[in-house]
Amino acid sequence: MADKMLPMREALRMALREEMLRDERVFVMGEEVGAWQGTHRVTRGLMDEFGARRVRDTPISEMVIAGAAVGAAMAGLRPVAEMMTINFAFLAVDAIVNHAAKIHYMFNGQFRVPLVIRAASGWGDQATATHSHAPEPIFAHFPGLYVGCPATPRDAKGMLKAAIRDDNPVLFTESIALYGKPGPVPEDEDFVLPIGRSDVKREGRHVTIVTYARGVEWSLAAADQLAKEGIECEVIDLRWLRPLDMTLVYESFKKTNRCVVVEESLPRFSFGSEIAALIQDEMFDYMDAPVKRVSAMDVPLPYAREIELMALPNAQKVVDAVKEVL
Amino acid sequence: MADKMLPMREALRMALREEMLRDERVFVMGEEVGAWQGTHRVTRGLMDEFGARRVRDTPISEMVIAGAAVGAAMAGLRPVAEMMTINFAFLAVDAIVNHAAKIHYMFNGQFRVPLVIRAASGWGDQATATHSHAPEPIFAHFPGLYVGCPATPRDAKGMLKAAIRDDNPVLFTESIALYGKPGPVPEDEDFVLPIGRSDVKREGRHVTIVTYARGVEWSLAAADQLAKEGIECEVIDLRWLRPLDMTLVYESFKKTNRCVVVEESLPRFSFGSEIAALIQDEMFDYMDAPVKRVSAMDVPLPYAREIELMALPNAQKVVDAVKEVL
Amino acid sequence: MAAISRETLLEWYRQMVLIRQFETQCDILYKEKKITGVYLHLYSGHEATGVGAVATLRPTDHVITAYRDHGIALARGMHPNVAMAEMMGKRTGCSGGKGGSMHLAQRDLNFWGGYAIVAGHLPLAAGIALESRYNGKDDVVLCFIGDGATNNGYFHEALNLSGVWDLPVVWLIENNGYGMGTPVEVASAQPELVKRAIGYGMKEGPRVDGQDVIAVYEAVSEAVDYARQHGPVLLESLTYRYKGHGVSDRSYDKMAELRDWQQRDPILILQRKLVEMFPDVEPELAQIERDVAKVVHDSVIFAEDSPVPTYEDLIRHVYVED
Amino acid sequence: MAAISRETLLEWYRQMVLIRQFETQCDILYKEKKITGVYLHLYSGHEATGVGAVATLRPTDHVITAYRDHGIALARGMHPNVAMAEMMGKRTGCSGGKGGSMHLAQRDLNFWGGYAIVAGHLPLAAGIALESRYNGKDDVVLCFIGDGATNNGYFHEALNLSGVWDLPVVWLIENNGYGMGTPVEVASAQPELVKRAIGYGMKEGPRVDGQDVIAVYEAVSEAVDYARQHGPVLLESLTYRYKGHGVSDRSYDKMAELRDWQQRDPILILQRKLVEMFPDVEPELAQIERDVAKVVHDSVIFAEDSPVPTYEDLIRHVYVED
Ligand SMILES: Cc1ncc(C[n+]2csc(CCOP(=O)(O)OP(=O)(O)O)c2C)c(N)n1
Ligand SMILES: Cc1ncc(C[n+]2csc(CCOP(=O)(O)OP(=O)(O)O)c2C)c(N)n1
Ligand SMILES: [Mg+2]
Ligand SMILES: [Mg+2]
Repeated sequence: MADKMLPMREALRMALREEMLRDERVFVMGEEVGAWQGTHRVTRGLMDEFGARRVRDTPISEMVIAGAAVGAAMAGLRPVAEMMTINFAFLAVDAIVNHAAKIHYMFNGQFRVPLVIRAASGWGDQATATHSHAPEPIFAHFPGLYVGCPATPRDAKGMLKAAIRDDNPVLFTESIALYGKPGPVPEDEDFVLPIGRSDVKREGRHVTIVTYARGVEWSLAAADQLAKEGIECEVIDLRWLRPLDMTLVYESFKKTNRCVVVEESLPRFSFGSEIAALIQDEMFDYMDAPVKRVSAMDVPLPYAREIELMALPNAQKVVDAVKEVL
Repeated sequence: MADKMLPMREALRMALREEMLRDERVFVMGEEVGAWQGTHRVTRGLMDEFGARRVRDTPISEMVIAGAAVGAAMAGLRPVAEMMTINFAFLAVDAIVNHAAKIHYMFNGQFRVPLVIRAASGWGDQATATHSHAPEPIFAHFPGLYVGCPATPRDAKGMLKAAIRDDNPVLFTESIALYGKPGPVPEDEDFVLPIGRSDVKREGRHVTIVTYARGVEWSLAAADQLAKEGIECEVIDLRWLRPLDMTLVYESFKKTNRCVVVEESLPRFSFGSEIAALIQDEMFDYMDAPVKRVSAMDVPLPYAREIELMALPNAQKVVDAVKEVL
Repeated sequence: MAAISRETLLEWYRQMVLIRQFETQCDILYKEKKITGVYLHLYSGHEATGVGAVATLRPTDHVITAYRDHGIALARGMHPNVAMAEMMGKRTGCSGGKGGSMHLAQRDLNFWGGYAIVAGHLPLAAGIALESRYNGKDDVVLCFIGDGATNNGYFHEALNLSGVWDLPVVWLIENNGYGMGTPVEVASAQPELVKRAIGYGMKEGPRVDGQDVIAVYEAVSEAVDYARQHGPVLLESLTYRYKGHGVSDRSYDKMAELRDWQQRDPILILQRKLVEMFPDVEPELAQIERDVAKVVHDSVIFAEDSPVPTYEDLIRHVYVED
Repeated sequence: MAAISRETLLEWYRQMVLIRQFETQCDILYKEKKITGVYLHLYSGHEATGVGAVATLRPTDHVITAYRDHGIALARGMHPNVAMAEMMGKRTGCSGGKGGSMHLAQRDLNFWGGYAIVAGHLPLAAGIALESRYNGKDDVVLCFIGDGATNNGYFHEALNLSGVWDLPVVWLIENNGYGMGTPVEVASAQPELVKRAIGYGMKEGPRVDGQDVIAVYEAVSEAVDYARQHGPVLLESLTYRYKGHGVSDRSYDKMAELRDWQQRDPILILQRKLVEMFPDVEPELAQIERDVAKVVHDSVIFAEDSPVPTYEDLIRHVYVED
């Protein structure tokens, strides 16, 4: 089957729709997913097609959206619960990290929690401090959960389908800034990208850039720019923060001996921290320079566009970091 | 004034009591802090002494315990809100990271949030999966918050007093395992240990051990053991995860060129990650070996004592890690 | 209830017209991309609730609300210049351009701000009220709540705490029929929201006609008096958002419903009442409208002429600096 | 309500005696340090509530509760051996020794477990009930709730959702007067907890005498029937915890109160009723007690003789492995 050019939101919608057609146990729930057609339009049309039984609008009750989805999953359904934005998942942390992530273990495997929690993530567009987080690493701290974060429409489809078909709870975040960006998407209904598989998004031999989600965009733009100066970056998209697949990173690092980590999130106790820590441990003998990190600035995000942009990572900051490690 | 030998819980109680005597705006609130005398007895006797106005028992409502404390702090009081255990703070994440931490910034300094949220932290004693976390790094991810974690009764007193006197919101965690451990505590009512100051808990020249809270105990025990073999460890207690004061660590590392990070928390996207990432970046030219991390195992914590102990860090694991970097 | 003076009614009229014109102006500025970002929630339609409720307060009382906050800020006395400058993310804005439309606040008016996390400000209201009780003051907190927000855990915990601690809070639900696209009946198992007071052993205020500023004023006055002396009250104002949820609103296709509500426009209702009570008032009303137009126009000029925040602003106020 | 047979009543008697003896044994084992850890919350005093409520269910119905779960597990039919083994953290325990006292569960009994986060299981109950509705079944979820848990945001959100979605849940508050050391009146602004049903437009069940297993059975039966056909019900059982909150309990100095409640001991009440109804029943009751003693004794032997979990167990089940 051919590929189709689609923005990421449509790739996600395709995945949801295909999985709902394929498996009657799959259903969607969350704030504004139905009649309103989804805050980010990912669930557009699904209520018309599948009805109110399988596309369920909820009250503004994040604790019970996550918690009821856990219960439904334990009982044999396969909920895809939407958090609207990941910021509101801060109200559901207990349900996610203490219930979704632990029930399989705590009861010695008696229950399974085949649950996907989808949430729009990231910042930009002046959403301001409380509405501007990319806290995937925070959730990925907790064993028992998978955390997936696609960077392209193709990955979005394949990864979301894998998440829905998997028997473990998955937190699946979608970069708001990427929803509208188009890319080729396989129409194949069995196009599934296995959980925990990272991906080389660009080959290169001078520096390894490790990133995920929106960071891939900045990294590729930086790599393009650097290529003009003869610097070839290898861009590795981890795709999943849990399970964390470092194989491609290590392979790449053995050849480049240099690494920059790019993330949309805050810098401390974060994604870049873990990647840098792993590399210095596993790749010590290959290191020609310290691993550099490009993150958002360590501030709550302000409203005014001019200063918001200063706080955010971008391609230029990646370029600068690459030059630092060369 | 002389020091007094006191367990950490008494040192904390002394700090609370002194600050309540000193400043009428300081009050205590939380589950079981009053009539029940505090789940961990830190607030024992305070209700008798200060009455129900200043020692306030709350319902089991973590969201509003944290949130109402934020409001009271904005209005000029100085609440010390207890979370009983940090696990229940997972229900208050939004109030802590989106309100306590951001209000000063978001409104451009119009409001201050002189708030302390105290919580017992850590695992052991078969508290099981949902009740066994040391997630300080998760909270320290967020700018706007201070995060303090004392390792000794003396530090506990001085740090808690600093937290109460400070005009910023502080998450203050107390290792459950340390509550009963005695140590010298200054009786001086103005004994205050400034926020964000780390401390050398033992001097040494072969390896730098970076840790905080309960990790100090394991690290010192390991250092004792290693000293017998002629290996001298420098143990640095960071005390605060925010602000993070790495000065002493870097000084030490320049002399030892080797580092082990010890934490009670889970290993991924955690404390050790950030410390290792910083060291490899700032101290690259001084590194003789990769930074090694000693953490809890990457599993939810089980009930049965035998396997729970396997999952936890301990002095022996620190010893082993030190030997790896030598 | 004592009769409300002509002067007072005209002041309310002024405030309501100010809010309406301010919001209309914001809508235009957003289309012109002078106000930017993804969020802008207009108060048009709600004017009688904000103005009538805030009018019951003393300056020492407190006001707090959610992100639909412009109207309440103005009713509490915020100067339109600093409100508009905040809308445009300017340094002269009430929150220095760092808060934006959802985070207007002014400390010296005891206006504690708008908050973007649904129901996240309710515990804050309880805490502010606690300070009043703690220090033996009789100040009251007026806390605005969206209908959608009443289904959040924060609502439950905050109202219950205010009940057990007898906190002086007037919990005022602005029931505009929807939380984003979700009708009240779809979101709330008890659609008569004020009935939830029973679950907190709390005084249940009326469901007041939120289009009638006098009715709102009277109901909230009673609630404020009660809160000042005793403890919390829950009441509900029935109103409607003319401009849908926010600028991102897409599915707002309830034109018939909107027309029905506009028949009962709060400004129109007060205007009719004023003309009825004071047959000579019309020129004054016209003058108010002109004055307000000028004020709003000036606020745009002020905001446009104001500087944007700098890198220094970006890194300031993460922590208190003294 | 049809008369309850002698056989049924004796079975309830057996269950209640089993729970009491099991808990008493746990208390002893804790003192002997054979059960370890920081948490052990005994069900003694609550027997009539657990047994009477669970007795109303079909095997296909569902049960879920908080950490005070031993009695409910046994009432649902868990074998005392696997319950006791779990208490001791043994591999043969119902949760493989990984859950402990607060996390008993048995999938094949539709006993969905005990949960240690106060009120954290309420959304799970809603979700399990959703599966029943979703698949057109008529299975009901019986969800036990502590009085203290009713003040948590989870309670509000879960009950409201069950209301808007008509989920077949019987929300049963076990009101034992306290959450740890805090009396209901201190924690709940509405101390008549069942009144909170109004806030969710929900059927309000009675406040039933939780010491009387028959009264509990009848009230819960009615609620279960209603839930099966229509939707959620909230009801309340008034009872008492003989052993205080848990083993960490320190301030349990309410001896007079305890004695009062023990006058109305649930086992005693049923015993009296049985003797009244069936004058020849006493030898049978004595036999039950002896049988139960043996069962409990055997469970201790079983648990003691069982192996502890291994490193393999420690690392298994973090994720599903097929
Ligand atoms: C905790 C949380 N969940 C979801 C949202 C997204 N959201 C913003 S406004 C809104 C609707 C709120 O409706 P209501 O309380 O009735 O207020 P109204 O907009 O009608 O004034 C939602 C769901 C949010 N901001 N915070
Ligand atoms: C969210 C949360 N907060 C606090 C606690 C600590 N805690 C454990 S049990 C308990 C009291 C619960 O009381 P209640 O719901 O009445 O149940 P009971 O113990 O009386 O059966 C508390 C506060 C917890 N486990 N979870
Ligand atoms: Mg609304
Ligand atoms: Mg209780």
